[in-house]
Amino acid sequence: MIRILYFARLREQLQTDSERLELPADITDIAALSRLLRARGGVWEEAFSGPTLMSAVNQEVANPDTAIADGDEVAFFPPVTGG
Amino acid sequence: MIRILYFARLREQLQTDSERLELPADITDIAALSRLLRARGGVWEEAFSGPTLMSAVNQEVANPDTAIADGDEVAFFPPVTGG
Amino acid sequence: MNRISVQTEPFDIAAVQDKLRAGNPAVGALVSFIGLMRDINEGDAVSTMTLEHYPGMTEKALEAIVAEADERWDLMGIRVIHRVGELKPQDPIVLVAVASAHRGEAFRACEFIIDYLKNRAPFWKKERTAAGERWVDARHSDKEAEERWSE
Amino acid sequence: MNRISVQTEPFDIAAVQDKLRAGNPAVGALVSFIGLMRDINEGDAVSTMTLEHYPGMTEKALEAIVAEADERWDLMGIRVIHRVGELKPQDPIVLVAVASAHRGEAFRACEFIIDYLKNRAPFWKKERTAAGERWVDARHSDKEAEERWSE
Repeated sequence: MIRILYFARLREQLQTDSERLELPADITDIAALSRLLRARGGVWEEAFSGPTLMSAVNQEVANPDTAIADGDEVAFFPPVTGG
Repeated sequence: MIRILYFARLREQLQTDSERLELPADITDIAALSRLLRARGGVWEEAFSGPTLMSAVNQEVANPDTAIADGDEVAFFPPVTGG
Repeated sequence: MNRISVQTEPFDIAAVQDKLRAGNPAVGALVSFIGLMRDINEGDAVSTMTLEHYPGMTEKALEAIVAEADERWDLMGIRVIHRVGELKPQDPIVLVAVASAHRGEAFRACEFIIDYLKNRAPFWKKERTAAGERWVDARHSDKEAEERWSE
Repeated sequence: MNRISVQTEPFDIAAVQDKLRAGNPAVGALVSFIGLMRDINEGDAVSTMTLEHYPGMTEKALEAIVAEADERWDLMGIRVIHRVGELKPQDPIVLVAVASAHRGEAFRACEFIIDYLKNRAPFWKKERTAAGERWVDARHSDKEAEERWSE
């Protein structure tokens, strides 16, 4: 089981701020998880097809190659705009 | 007649903060005035032989070529150390 | 003293600056950056702004940025405060203050921290205009500003 | 509002910063540099410092530096205050505060002003140590800092 968080514009687009997901055995990195979420179709396909989403694993900035494992906290969000 | 001001370490070295000087006809720039003052000998020769004095004419930073004329306010001082 | 804070309350700029130098006569330079909410963005009047963030990750990201600055330069104190929640034009959004013996290091570190914060700390701005609410887009210039530091 | 001041009295950093942004919601960035008296210089403990200047020229030099910064960058406010007379360790010596729409210009202008001030404004520091009084020598690094701006 992993926890996935969604923020800002993405949160509104998906109409959810978080979920728990049983991690399939073949999903071992951010790129694979993104493909899995995109395959849900509809707004998910839209949101995860763009090139600009950022991600984090256990609250550290991740990239498509970053590994994920059971128990992780994963987050997806648009480019940040603080400061 | 010009007015000459001396500041900081130079003022202490010369033991004067200012003087009025009838400008000789052949003294037309800072370099010539420096030579004239150096020629006084003693502490004047010491002070005006170093390469590091700065100067100003009418309160604007000058260089050896800067022209001087009757009525000007000329200043000599060590490199500045504010801020 | 905490070096980073994420808070809904306004912050006291003068108190932060005083604290960074108080009692340390080796501090010769204090550089501060204050980022303020503007009333115009992309040509439209903005009445209020809401700052969302990722609690937990935000603090980690700011700590990491501050730690990197502290490692790159010889500093005597760093303080970063970022507001979240609802803001109005003229409200300070972020304060980055850096103390050092000499000004060069304080300037470099202060600008490094705000450049990295803009690109790495999980904050998102949503602004309200006459036409409704909209999310602020990331600026390409911010990415370029960050990339200077790895040259 | 005066943009430059040379004064014996301490200055109110917070009041200056507030004034630079008050009533102008187009200001997005405020960068401040505060230079402070350190208690050690060239390895020796310094108990007090006296700042001499060239009245008249000092103000002209600061005005010229501020005018040049204002021309080079797109700014919304500049304030420079420099103390003269007797100072003690931890006393602020100089404040340079710059307001702008965006941070890059405020950072550049603030550092430009202090770099130029260090090399062009007629101030001289004399410090008192256990061994007596001595004039502070100009730093080669300050000259190099100024020269960066003409590249």
